Amino acid sequence: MTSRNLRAGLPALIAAMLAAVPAFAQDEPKLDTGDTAWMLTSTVLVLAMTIPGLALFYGGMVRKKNVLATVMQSFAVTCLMSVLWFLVAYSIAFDENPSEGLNAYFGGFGKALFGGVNMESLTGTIPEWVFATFQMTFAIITPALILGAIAERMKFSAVLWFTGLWLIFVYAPICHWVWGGGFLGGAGVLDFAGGTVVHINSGIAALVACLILGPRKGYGTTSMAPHNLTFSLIGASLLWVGWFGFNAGSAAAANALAGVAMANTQVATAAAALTWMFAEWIVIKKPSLLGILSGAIAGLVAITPAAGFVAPSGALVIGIVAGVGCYLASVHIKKALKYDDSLDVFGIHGVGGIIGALLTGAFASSMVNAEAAEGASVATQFYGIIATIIYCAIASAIILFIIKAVIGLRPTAAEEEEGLDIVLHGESVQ
Amino acid sequence: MTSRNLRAGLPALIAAMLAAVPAFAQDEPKLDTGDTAWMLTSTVLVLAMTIPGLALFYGGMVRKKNVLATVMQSFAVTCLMSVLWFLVAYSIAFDENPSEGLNAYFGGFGKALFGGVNMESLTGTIPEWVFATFQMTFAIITPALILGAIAERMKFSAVLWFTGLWLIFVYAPICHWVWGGGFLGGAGVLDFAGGTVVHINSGIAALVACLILGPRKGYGTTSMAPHNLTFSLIGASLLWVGWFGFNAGSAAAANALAGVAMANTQVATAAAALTWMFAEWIVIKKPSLLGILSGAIAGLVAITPAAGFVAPSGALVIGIVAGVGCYLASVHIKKALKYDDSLDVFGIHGVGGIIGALLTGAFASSMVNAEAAEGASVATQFYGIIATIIYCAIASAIILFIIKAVIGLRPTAAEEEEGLDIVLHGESVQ
Amino acid sequence: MTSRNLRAGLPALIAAMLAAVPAFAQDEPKLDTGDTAWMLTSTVLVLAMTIPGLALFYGGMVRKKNVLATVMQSFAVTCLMSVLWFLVAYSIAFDENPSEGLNAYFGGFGKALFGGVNMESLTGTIPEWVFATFQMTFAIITPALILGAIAERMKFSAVLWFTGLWLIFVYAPICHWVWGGGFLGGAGVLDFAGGTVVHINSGIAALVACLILGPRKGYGTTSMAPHNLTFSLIGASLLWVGWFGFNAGSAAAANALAGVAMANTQVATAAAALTWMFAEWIVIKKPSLLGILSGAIAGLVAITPAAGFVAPSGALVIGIVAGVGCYLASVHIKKALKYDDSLDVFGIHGVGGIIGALLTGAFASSMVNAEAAEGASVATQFYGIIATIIYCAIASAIILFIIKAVIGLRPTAAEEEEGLDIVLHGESVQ
Amino acid sequence: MKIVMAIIKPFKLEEVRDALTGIGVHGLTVTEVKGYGRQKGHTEIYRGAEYAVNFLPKLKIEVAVAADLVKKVIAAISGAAKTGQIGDGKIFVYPIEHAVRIRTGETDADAL
Amino acid sequence: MKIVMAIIKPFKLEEVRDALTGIGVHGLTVTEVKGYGRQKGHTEIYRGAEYAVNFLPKLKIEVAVAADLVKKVIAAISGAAKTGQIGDGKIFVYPIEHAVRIRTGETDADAL
Amino acid sequence: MKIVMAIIKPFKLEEVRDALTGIGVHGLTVTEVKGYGRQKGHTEIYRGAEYAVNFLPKLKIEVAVAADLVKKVIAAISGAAKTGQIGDGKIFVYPIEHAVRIRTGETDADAL
Ligand SMILES: Nc1ncnc2c1ncn2[C@@H]1O[C@H](COP(=O)(O)OP(=O)(O)O)[C@@H](O)[C@H]1O
Ligand SMILES: Nc1ncnc2c1ncn2[C@@H]1O[C@H](COP(=O)(O)OP(=O)(O)O)[C@@H](O)[C@H]1O
Ligand SMILES: Nc1ncnc2c1ncn2[C@@H]1O[C@H](COP(=O)(O)OP(=O)(O)O)[C@@H](O)[C@H]1O
Repeated sequence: MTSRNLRAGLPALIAAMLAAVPAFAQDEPKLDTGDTAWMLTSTVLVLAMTIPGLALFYGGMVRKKNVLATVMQSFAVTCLMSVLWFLVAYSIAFDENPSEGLNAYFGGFGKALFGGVNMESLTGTIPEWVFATFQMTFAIITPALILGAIAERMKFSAVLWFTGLWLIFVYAPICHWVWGGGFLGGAGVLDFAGGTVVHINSGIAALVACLILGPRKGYGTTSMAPHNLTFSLIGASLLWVGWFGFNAGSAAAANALAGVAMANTQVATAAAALTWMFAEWIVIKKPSLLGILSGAIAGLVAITPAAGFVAPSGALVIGIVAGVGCYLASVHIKKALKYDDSLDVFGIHGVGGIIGALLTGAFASSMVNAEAAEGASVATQFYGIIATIIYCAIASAIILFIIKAVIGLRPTAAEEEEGLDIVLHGESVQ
Repeated sequence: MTSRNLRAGLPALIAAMLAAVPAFAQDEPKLDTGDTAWMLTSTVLVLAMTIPGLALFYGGMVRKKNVLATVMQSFAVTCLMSVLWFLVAYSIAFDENPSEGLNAYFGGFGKALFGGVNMESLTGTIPEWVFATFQMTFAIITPALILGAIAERMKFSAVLWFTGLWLIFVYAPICHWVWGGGFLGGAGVLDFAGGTVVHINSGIAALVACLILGPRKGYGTTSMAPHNLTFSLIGASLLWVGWFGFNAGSAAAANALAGVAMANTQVATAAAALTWMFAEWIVIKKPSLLGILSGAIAGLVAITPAAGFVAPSGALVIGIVAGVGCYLASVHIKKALKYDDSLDVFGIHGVGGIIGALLTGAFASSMVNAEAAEGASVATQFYGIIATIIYCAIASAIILFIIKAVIGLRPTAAEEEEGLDIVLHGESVQ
Repeated sequence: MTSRNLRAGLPALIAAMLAAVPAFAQDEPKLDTGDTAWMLTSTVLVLAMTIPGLALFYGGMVRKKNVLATVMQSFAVTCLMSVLWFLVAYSIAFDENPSEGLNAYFGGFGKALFGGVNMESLTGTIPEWVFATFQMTFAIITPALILGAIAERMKFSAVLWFTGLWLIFVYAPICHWVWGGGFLGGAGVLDFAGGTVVHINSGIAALVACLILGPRKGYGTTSMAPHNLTFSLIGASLLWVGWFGFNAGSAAAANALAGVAMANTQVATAAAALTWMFAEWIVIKKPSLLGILSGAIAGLVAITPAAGFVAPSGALVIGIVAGVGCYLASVHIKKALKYDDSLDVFGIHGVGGIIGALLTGAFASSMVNAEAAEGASVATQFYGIIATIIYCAIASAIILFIIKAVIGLRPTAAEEEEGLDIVLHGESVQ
Repeated sequence: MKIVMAIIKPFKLEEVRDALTGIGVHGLTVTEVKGYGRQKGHTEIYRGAEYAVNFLPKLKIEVAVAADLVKKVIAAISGAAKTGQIGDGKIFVYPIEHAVRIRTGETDADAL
Repeated sequence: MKIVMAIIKPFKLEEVRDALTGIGVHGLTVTEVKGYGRQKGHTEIYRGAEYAVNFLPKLKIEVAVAADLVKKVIAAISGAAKTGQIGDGKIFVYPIEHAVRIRTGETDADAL
Repeated sequence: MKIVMAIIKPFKLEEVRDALTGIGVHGLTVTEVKGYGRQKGHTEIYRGAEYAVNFLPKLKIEVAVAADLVKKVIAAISGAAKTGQIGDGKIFVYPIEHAVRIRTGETDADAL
């Protein structure tokens, strides 16, 4: 159970650790090879979600002239976040801030450059090396997700500045709030695998970003049909497959909690995918591949905060609600409001994350997870959502406006017309 | 060893469990984190076999106008089977039927909606959550495999009805017969990882389906050359890679049995791939990519029932025989008999499955697996094959004829001409 | 720690085993399910590096008329090496030669056909079946890597003969030298996961091969631009993801050593990718997708020998140096020297491997790995590099000249012009 | 000499080529084109964004022949390419002044 | 009858089609082509190997019309395809001697 | 004014373009086409199903030039595209009546 504390964001991590001391008094924490094996594997799986998973999911949906630029964003963000996480962001997220007051909001710098991590460091029953790298993969995918909203129209240099600053000033702090000993975890907000930290966070930043950048040139008049959904199929499938590292890996152990998280993930995802497909089948008379893929991602997002708290029948309901909700948000509401969230990051990750966070409050069961009993309440969940939305929206906007002022966010209209592959990277697909 | 009972289809599962009680008398069944880690991983691997593995293997082989429809079938079947397995099929396959007489053929309904599965339930040394989800991935790929036979010419609605009904009325019962306590397992039929349950079953259903649907419009006169074998290469590779979850995962533990299953899988697959390639090189003077990929799948299929029963030299022979046998069936016999099994599901899974099941009887070694000694006989294997073929063929045909009568199986000839991507899903690849 | 001896190439494996006896006197070696779970997973990951990883990385970089031939090389080599490893090469690499003198250079034949491996055999804490299959995946990727240098211009029959003979006469012996009890391991050469055995070895063979074959027809005058870097993105990503099996798997256990190897791999790779990208951005004013992908592979290569010996800050430096070094070698030096290493195997694997091997000597830390203290020295590393280069270059050249004399290495100029897909395999991409 | 240029439905190519070789015409050049005309296209919808696809895949066939063969060529193409459904396509004929076979330098009728 | 053949920038297709339907021309055939002219291309560099891409993507439009419509067609295409930037393309007109609608066998003006 | 249209082997494009710029022709349009003629294709076999690929990849080049340049253009293309092997292709010449440069509205010779 201890391992779950690490991620379930119950009291603060620190509190959990202190609390754990008596329990371990006679029984020193020990590395478990089975848990470690699963967490090594989970780390690999979550990395595969971004490269090649997300890269392809997004790459298939853009126009052919932008496919290389799009996949390169995922790849470059993977590299940049890895280095920044090592240098400083891991510390901000998971180190205890020496100032107790500040610790509610921001971690310390003691773990910068993985300081203090050595061959004996354990986090629960796994080496801290593994924990830090596992968490790194979450810090990679979250900023990468945002970029779907601004696909086909952001300068590559701006992408790097934006995601780098966002990791440090938005992701790492919010991660600290929920999982690292900060105030949201302390308030009892439940977030098993990142509904708030990853999905609401990236969804809101995405909405802010696409509003600040403005729509793609020709949006609404010229065809922006996905150039090759076969790539999106590969991407969505790898996201699904890798998500088991995300959700079942968030048990931080190879146990029944990981098992139920896996079962829940499968049931919710399948249900959401079918729901979106049937909704579309009813409305536009044809079930589309893009629709079923989108529904699957919506289900994966929504089950994320709940995976280790609910039973599979709860997961089924979460999946169905997420399927309908994200369908409406991505297709009908976006159309009505006319903003250009190119690949529907807000509609899927933002809305799906909010649905999942709220329903976690509703369906969390102490039969599945003892800590659900104490923490589960829709109101507490709502508090976590609001805090995240407000901070993320403001901070993301500030970062974007600064970049806009200093180096600019978009290529010229002619460059956008010609396509980012050639213009920004000097390459093209034949 | 206990864990193997679960899948090796020796006596009934129930028998195995009863039998196990004394052994565990002093030694209560306990979760093993290493075994659990491997089974979580195996579940992920088998899911990846279908999406994106099988989706791409099939998608690359069809014409460009049908690629999205083809990959969507794999994806939608994954979703539908997941939900149905949770709702009812797991129970039919693995619950003990309260009526002892019926239990030989059909499980009970006690595990519907994963009823009775809780945080303490174990199957062997792993949480039942993991076992149920691992088995779910087998229930996903089996109906998905069938669809290669009717590629490029079946209505999407008919695909959903067919695979859904087939799961409940064909797959789940046959799974129960062999692994769930039914009469074939009781008779000593050896099926380590699904040669009978998965491959013969899907291969026969595929043959029945393609005969009932009839050939594609233009079959034999217009070019139906694969549009992009690069996708098939990705798909076949992921099938191979994921198959370690299938075969070594069927040890239900991280032990030497999993190890030998992995070694056998590698040797048989490589041997079959080379055999098909050289056969083709001799006959048509050129070794083709599609040939070597097909041979690899043939080897994977044939080693499936044998993986945990034979030694690697046996695996080598099984691979070679499967390579020749499936090559002849898919290329020469099909040509002679003129049926249109679009992507050779019968020639590879049906024929490969039968070869593997028979040779398991011939090569099973008690040095590898104690239970092989008691059970191994070509005659018993033959009995299992025949029972499966007869039931599967009849039940599959009935399901298809009902669907044909009620909603029809095929789009119009003009729609087939235009391509299923546009017609059924309103999408296209650029 | 024992498990590391298997791969860390400290004294001879044999020595290690003898040394280990006392340690195990009271404490018989025992299978650990967690370690086994991770090694089963690692085996799967390393296989995925070659198919589909390497196949796609290379396939995307060639011209469209050669893509199927290119991916087929990876696939066929996978099959052929698997069978040869089982038949004889595993034994040459890892069996103790009965002649003590010969054992420094070449293993015995006692493990041919996996002789002597049974259900009780352990290597460290994992079944020998798993160890043998894990090592098989290294024996697969090494010859497959070489083929990037001769892409688009080698006969398929010559590819099979070359890689088959090379496995037996070059790879297996050098593997024995370093990891199997031979003279390089005995001399204290550090090679955690294959910097020397895999990367320097394949890089040198690649250089020799491309010099002997000569440049592609039209090299330097006609466009040989990569036909679809989206495939290369998938390939490079899967190489990265799978490389965790390679590097963290080389701990042969699920422990802190695997954890630090994983963290190092991530940091070095990300640093090298960014370094190459920024170098290119400075020089040619555009950061390219091919550049960042190439940098990532360079980082993966360079950290390979060091992964379990250095701390992450060492990994960061290794990554940066590899990024610059391989960039210069692949882009500027190759251009100056005018040889046609089609996909820069020497520039990345050869040069990256040498950088990594040398810097392992410089950065190895006894805080990370006790054995580093004894063994770490740039001079010893240099000795290992030189021995490998000399033997590999000579033996590879001899093999190639024999094949050239007997069956020829290249298709005719007209065939090369038409494209290998059609000419050699009778297939094409639409 | 004339060039007979025809726009046809893609799946009719083999039949048209057979018809042409049937009347002794052994050379032609084919281009993938998109056609717009009476035959209507379809709509693709991606997450609510509708794109009307008005241009349909067609093949353009160009056959250079001696003037006296034009009638037969038109008849052959028409016969083979006709389905009777809207969108079967058109045939256009225009004159050419020279023809050269690059390999040999032969000109005009000899070049075909 | 004439064929008006125009080389235009790809993103101008919809506007050109609208302009043509605006003057009552409801049929045309489009081909993806690459153009070489005053407009210069770009350079792609892959690991140091530079490839000049001199041929730029363009669309070729072919419209068969009665001779008296040619002026209007030229005006419509010119108007819609013009950006004023280099590379806007060309219009060429050449005569055709026959036209046939394959579906019906109608000829000449009736075939369009 | 004429259009010189040539069908050539794909790998000859750069040489042909160089030859044309050598004689002062700086504009042309290229289309990927498939050709059928004396040069025979190949057979692809997928799991026993044989598909004869009779249409070979070629490039079509269209160059609009003043009438007096036609001879030189033909010579340039012939020279550059010739390998002497079967399948080198053809050159056809046909008249055009008008030419317009869309960007400027210039016509005829000025438009080229
Ligand atoms: N005026 C035209 N000029 C050039 N091509 C045309 C013209 N009209 C039709 N086409 C071509 O002929 C094809 C078929 O024409 P359409 O009007 O759809 O059917 P039909 O010829 O049977 O009446 C179109 O898709 C287009 O490629
Ligand atoms: N002489 C020519 N013959 C055929 N096509 C031409 C010729 N000159 C130009 N083109 C086509 O017209 C396109 C635009 O020409 P270009 O010279 O770049 O710009 P502009 O027409 O604005 O002066 C070219 O890309 C090419 O496709
Ligand atoms: N009558 C024709 N009309 C149009 N194109 C032709 C004709 N004959 C040949 N071609 C084109 O010329 C190409 C070369 O012709 P082919 O007969 O193979 O070789 P060669 O020109 O050397 O005799 C063909 O692939 C085809 O594209």
